[in-house]
Amino acid sequence: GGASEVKATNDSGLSGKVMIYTSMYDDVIEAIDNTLEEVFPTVDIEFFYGGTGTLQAKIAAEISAGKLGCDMLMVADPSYALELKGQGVLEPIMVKDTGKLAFEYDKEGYWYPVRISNMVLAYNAGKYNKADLPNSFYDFANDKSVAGMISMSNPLTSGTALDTISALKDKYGYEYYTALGNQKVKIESGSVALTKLETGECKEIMILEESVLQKRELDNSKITVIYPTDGTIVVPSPIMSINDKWSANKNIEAAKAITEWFLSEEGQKNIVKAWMHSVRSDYPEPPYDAIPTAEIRKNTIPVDWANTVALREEMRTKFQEAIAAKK
Amino acid sequence: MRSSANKVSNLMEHQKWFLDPKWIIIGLIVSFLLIFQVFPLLYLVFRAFFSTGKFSLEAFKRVYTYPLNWEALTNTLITASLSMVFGVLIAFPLAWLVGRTNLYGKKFFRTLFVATYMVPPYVGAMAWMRLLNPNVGTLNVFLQKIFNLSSAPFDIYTIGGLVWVLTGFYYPYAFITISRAMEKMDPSLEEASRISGANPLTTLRTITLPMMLPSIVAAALLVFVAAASSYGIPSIIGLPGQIHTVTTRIIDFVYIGSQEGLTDATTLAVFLMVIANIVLYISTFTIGKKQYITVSGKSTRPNIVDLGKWRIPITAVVVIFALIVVIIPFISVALSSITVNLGEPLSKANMTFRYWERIVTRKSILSSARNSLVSAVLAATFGMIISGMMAYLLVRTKVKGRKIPDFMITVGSGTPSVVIALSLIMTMSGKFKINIYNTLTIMVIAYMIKYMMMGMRTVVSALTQISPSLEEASQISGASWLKSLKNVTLPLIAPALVAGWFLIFMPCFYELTMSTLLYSANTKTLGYELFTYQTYHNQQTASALATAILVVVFFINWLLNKLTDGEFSI
Amino acid sequence: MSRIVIKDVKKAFDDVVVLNDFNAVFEDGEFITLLGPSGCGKTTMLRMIAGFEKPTKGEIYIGETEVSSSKTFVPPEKRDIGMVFQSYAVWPHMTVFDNVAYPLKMKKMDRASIKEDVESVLEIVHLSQYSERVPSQLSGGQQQRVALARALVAKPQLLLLDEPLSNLDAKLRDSMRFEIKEIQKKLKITVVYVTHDQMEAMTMSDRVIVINHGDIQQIGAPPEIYRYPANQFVADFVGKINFIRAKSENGQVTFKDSKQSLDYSGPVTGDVVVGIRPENLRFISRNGDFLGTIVSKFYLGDVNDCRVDIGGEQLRVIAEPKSFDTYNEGDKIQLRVDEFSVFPDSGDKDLTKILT
Amino acid sequence: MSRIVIKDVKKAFDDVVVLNDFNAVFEDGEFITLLGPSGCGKTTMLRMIAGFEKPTKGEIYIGETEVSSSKTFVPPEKRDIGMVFQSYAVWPHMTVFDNVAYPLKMKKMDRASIKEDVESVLEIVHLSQYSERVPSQLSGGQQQRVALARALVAKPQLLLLDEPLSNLDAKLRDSMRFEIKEIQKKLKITVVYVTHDQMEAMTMSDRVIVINHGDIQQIGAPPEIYRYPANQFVADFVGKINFIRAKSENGQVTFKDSKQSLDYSGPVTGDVVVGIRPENLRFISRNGDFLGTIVSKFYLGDVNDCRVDIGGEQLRVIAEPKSFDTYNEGDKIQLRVDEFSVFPDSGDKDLTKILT
Ligand SMILES: Nc1ncnc2c1ncn2[C@@H]1O[C@H](COP(=O)(O)OP(=O)(O)OP(=O)(O)O)[C@@H](O)[C@H]1O
Ligand SMILES: Nc1ncnc2c1ncn2[C@@H]1O[C@H](COP(=O)(O)OP(=O)(O)OP(=O)(O)O)[C@@H](O)[C@H]1O
Ligand SMILES: [Mg+2]
Ligand SMILES: [Mg+2]
Repeated sequence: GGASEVKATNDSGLSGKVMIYTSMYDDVIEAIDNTLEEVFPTVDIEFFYGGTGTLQAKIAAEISAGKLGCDMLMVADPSYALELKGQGVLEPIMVKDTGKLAFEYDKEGYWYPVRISNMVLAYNAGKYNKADLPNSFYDFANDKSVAGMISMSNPLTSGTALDTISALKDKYGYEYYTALGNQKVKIESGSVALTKLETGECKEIMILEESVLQKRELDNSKITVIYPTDGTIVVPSPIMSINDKWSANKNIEAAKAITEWFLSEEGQKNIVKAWMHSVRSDYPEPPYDAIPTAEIRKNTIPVDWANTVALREEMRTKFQEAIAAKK
Repeated sequence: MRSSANKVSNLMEHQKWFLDPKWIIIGLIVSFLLIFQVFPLLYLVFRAFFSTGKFSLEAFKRVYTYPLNWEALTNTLITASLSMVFGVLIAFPLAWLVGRTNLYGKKFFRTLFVATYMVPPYVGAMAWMRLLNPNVGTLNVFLQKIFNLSSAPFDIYTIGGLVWVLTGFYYPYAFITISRAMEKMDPSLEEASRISGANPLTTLRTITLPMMLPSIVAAALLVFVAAASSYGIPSIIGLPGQIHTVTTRIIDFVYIGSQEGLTDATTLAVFLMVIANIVLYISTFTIGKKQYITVSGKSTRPNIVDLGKWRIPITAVVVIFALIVVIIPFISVALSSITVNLGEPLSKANMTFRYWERIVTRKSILSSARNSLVSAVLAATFGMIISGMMAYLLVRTKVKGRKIPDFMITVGSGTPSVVIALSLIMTMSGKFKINIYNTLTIMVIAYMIKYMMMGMRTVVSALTQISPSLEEASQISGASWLKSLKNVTLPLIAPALVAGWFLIFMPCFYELTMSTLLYSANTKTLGYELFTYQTYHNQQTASALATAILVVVFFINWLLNKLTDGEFSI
Repeated sequence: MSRIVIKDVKKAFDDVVVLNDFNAVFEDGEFITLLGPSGCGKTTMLRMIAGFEKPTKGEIYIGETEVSSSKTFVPPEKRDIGMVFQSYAVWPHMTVFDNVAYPLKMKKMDRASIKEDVESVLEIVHLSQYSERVPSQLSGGQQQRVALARALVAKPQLLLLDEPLSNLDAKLRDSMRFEIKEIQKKLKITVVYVTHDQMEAMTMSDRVIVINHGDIQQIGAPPEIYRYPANQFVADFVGKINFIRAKSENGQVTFKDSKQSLDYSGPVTGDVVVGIRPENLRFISRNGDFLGTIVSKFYLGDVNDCRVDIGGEQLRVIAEPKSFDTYNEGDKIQLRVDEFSVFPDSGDKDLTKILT
Repeated sequence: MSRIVIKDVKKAFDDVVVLNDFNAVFEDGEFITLLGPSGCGKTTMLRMIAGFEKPTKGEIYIGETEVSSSKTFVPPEKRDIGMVFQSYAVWPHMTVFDNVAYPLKMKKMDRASIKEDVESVLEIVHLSQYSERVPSQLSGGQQQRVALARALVAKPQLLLLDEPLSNLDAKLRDSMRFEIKEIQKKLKITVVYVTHDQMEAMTMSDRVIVINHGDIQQIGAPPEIYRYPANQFVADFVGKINFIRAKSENGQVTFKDSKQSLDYSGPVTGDVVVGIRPENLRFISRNGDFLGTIVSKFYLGDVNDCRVDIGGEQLRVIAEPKSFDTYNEGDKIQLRVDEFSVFPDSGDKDLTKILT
């Protein structure tokens, strides 16, 4: 399979350093890093972990300084990839079996999806009944019984949250923001929201599936995912390589090999271990406690990536005003 | 005293014609500040004005006409001012009780009252959130039960709640600064008041308080700037209730991750810098000529105020205060570090030490701790050296432009961490011949820029208390300026130096925002670890780490206290 | 009422005993001076009366009230005392006016009377023109006068003055002494005064308490102390004196070295020390008590000071300039002794050793 | 070399002029005393010599070096000066020993010699047993002696002493004076001394500079200043004096009120003030210059002080006790004047007014 192919590439004399900025959890990276060391013993691969916002800020600052500190990126969503592509910092890489990719990718090779995050709803099964709670994004914003006790991430700082409000706007219009505002939704980071769910301060939250899954597996948490009846919002996260003009180590060969590896079955196995879904159609295994990827894909709310970039400011502003107005 | 300071300074002016080590050192320090602080920040501000390539106020217009930003500005001013007022109102009497009276358990309280300073604010904020949220806050529920209330008595997600938490976390700045000054005061000045018929309280109000004014103003400044530029607390306490502050808005802009976002963030950050300096200006203006010498050339006997029959009641009040502000949130943090499910009460089944296990088994934690220790120690030490020199320049000389370093240092503190980090990335990664990106150096510098003011202000207020005649006596004994500084001035302000060092060290030790932007594979810090746990959707591990830090710092402090007889501890 | 009773008071700092078995009664309206070498415990005593220091043992009464004892303690502000601190303790953050006005403000007097009183006391200490200055703009003596004015202004029942005039010139000191005495007499207040200046102690006090090493040596009116010192220390400390070792027997004291002798029929016999004040020695043309040679002559302004060798012992003689204008160093002269004291010889080697 | 030249020095704080046109030369090895009322500018002068204060105008030279002027400035630590500050400036964080050892440490002396020197100077100031104490455990006078010891220990070329003995008792003061003089003579150093004590000024100084209101009034050796004061201020300030308004004409001065007169052939004529020191008045049995009545008699320890009315004017007479043991208040007596000075009458109402 793919793994042996990669090994072959490796034997063809890769070397040097590769620095990868990623928003994947440190623990996950540690595992992946160990595997990579075996796969590419001659390449010195380093990860820099940061939240999406932190990384984007760091990258922006580095671009303004004239040089990036990395060679590859595994962060944010396709809209961010589109943006970077536009700024001319990415290197096109043609990978071999793109046919196996179940998700959209850049045909010129500037970015490929490498992991799938799903925006879902979650509640505390130890405290509430699923039946008593909203089961759709729509109800989440309109069911008064949870008013004041719901929470979501900040679209200003989180890429996936922005994608979510973009998708929901396309589906329900800007009224959806007003509805959220009326519900007195709390805007906070995922970790805080999860804690609130545990303590019962919140009844239901809008959150990435992987956060819940991880908590369930590691902490035996009773927090449970609700796949919204009006569709899950699926956010593929891209893998990108930086071109020689901007990259830290000018190691395109290695970057290419690493990209191949991540997209391979072997690489995807590691992604799934990190509670995210695989991008390959031939690797259907879902993460711990999740429903199969295909199941999810049956009912999704699509995100228009180009539009998300284009209307970013407008959506953020509208969202903020809607939320702030109903303090 | 002003006049004496002038006296000294007059001659300083003329000494500069000699190749005096003083001017070399001061020159070095000023150039350091210019290169590593002024230039990056200026560059950032410059970018804000030239966002489109040529000079424009476009960004300013955009940022400052947006109503939400205005709301954030007012919120910041309100919360920072209130925290400042309450912080000083709490810190002053506590400092007095601990420093000048026979309160029971003084030494213990002295350490306890700075404890909140030893945990990262965001961890503490989480604790308060769990205690006082209007839905299921533990304390709220408890009070509801006891007093049979129909609804929760407190809502933490309000301006009031924000001020409460900010005050709880930043009053130690004031406490440390004021208590250090208080302990040095000549007691005969208070005795003169007692004998004039003033009771201890009146004496406190009319003599001690005004004489402590430089320290109080310094303390207020620290609390204000710290509260106004803090991010952790407003983001956790303020945002859920839609209370935006300038810092949360700046972070919003920054994390947009675009060039425009950066510009907007800087543009907004300019406000904080300006505000910090207005406060500095007002404070130096109000105390102006009032620099009171309370350590004179004649030594008087140290004396403490006997609280008499009030001793027990006052101790009781202090205990209650400590319980509410320090103990309860700490216990809450400590307990959550061993709770599996934070939604359930702590029971045997719901208890675990695996979060502790995680922090002690995790590979990188030791090296991160070492990195944090090294960078915090370096930042605190260099920070104090610079603060000390600059404070001397400010208080004891009349050199033209001596206020500029003070101004620069204040700008640094008033700037949100994230902006400092970004400005350093932009300017210190080779574009301008200096490349210290991805080194520990850049972290140390970032920490210094952000926290140096804590040291500077503490030293300035301490220095104004020392009679210049003590330094003159050293000079006339044949000691050069540097030696006088080392042998006389520094030992006399040693408590303030220690306090200042600690005030810089502690926040650097668990610094989060800048660290997460500036760390590299080899320079991970504790702040980075905390950040990971925080976003790792696991408050418990963060709590465990915070508790561990607290315990270690407490232990070291206790040890130093024992070893140095209280000279080198907080 | 400000009769002060000090009963069995002892004061120790840790294990350093500073005052020992202090017993004294200061009568109402009395002017008491504490006199003693530097470090003997004067300031400590004042501070105990004021209530800044608690006695390690013993009791202090002011009027009928027990103010300090193991059981009770009245805080300083309730004792109605005015005090000048040895270190002045003027408040650096207040103008001269405000410093002086402070005790009156504490009494809640109205502004107009405060102004009036402060101005009049500033007049007394010659600081009127400095009332708006802050202490850092004043000279040492000016600061001391601020401290004095502050102690006087509230007309307290009891005044404690710790070397209040040490930094003033003779003229001012004269004038301040006069004012303090005036105030004391007019208000009939009790004053406890610490000074190193014997002239001050002698002219101002009703009674002087001589202290050494924390022990009371003698309590008495000034002439009593000067003329009839209780022991050698007092004799030495209060004014100048010549000590000569002698033997007292058969109604005579005979000097050990010079063998010259004086008639003496007092009670002290055996090995003694004879004390003669320099001004009780006179040059006389004939029938002198001793014969001697002038060793040195020293001009002191209003008096002359000279040393005379009487054959082994040197004596200091102070006299008005005229009386020995005619004599020169080396001249033989006769001396007449007007008054002398006899003390048992304690065996101390150096009879004029300074004790601190 | 420590000849000090002060040339046209003026000092003002903002617009308060404190010293004016100060011109003086202190010769090498000379003992100079600055004498003047509180606030006249003595401390300011010392601070300028030390280099803590810059003259507003004028130059100061130490030896051949111009140390302070508009062009050059030598910092204090390079001037080789020992100084006692009026406020002591002892370092609260150092023991007595360390305080005193400090100047020696700055000279990089070896430990053993430092110990030796410090111990010997502590012996001199009688503080040996306190060497391990910190200043807050010392009495005021003890702290002052620490300051003195610190100034003396390094044997500087120039000593500036600002009331170094003000808080010491008479015995100690005597002994300290003696030691300072000894050191000065032995090392031939220049000493500039500030004191309020005229006795001190008179006995110790080679020359005295009398200052008032920032202006030099007179420079001269002590007897010169005492006996031939340059003006009424000096006469008044240095020692006690009786001033009597008189008319000077025809070889006589005639007192305005009592009409008694003295022979005078000096240069001052017209309205004058006659100054007579109390000790220049003597009781005499006959052929006195004046007739008078004893108004009061005052016991001062070693002398008596009494006031005599000569028919309009009151004169103060100081004499050894014996000389008027026989006279009582109210007695008529005759007075002889031994010496007097005559000054032009400046028209001041109160002739003994205190200037500050
Ligand atoms: N900063 C200042 N501003 C204005 N006037 C000042 C200042 N410092 C001192 N003075 C004044 O200068 C004068 C001289 O002060 P200085 O200390 O030299 O006096 P002094 O002769 O030493 O007096 P004393 O004997 O009382 O110590 C005083 O009248 C004082 O009030
Ligand atoms: N905290 C202390 N510990 C030990 N000894 C002390 C302490 N404070 C004062 N003393 C000693 O107590 C003695 C008395 O001090 P006090 O100040 O009463 O002396 P004083 O008579 O006022 O002397 P002076 O005339 O020099 O002011 C001194 O010998 C001093 O060294
Ligand atoms: Mg004393
Ligand atoms: Mg002076």
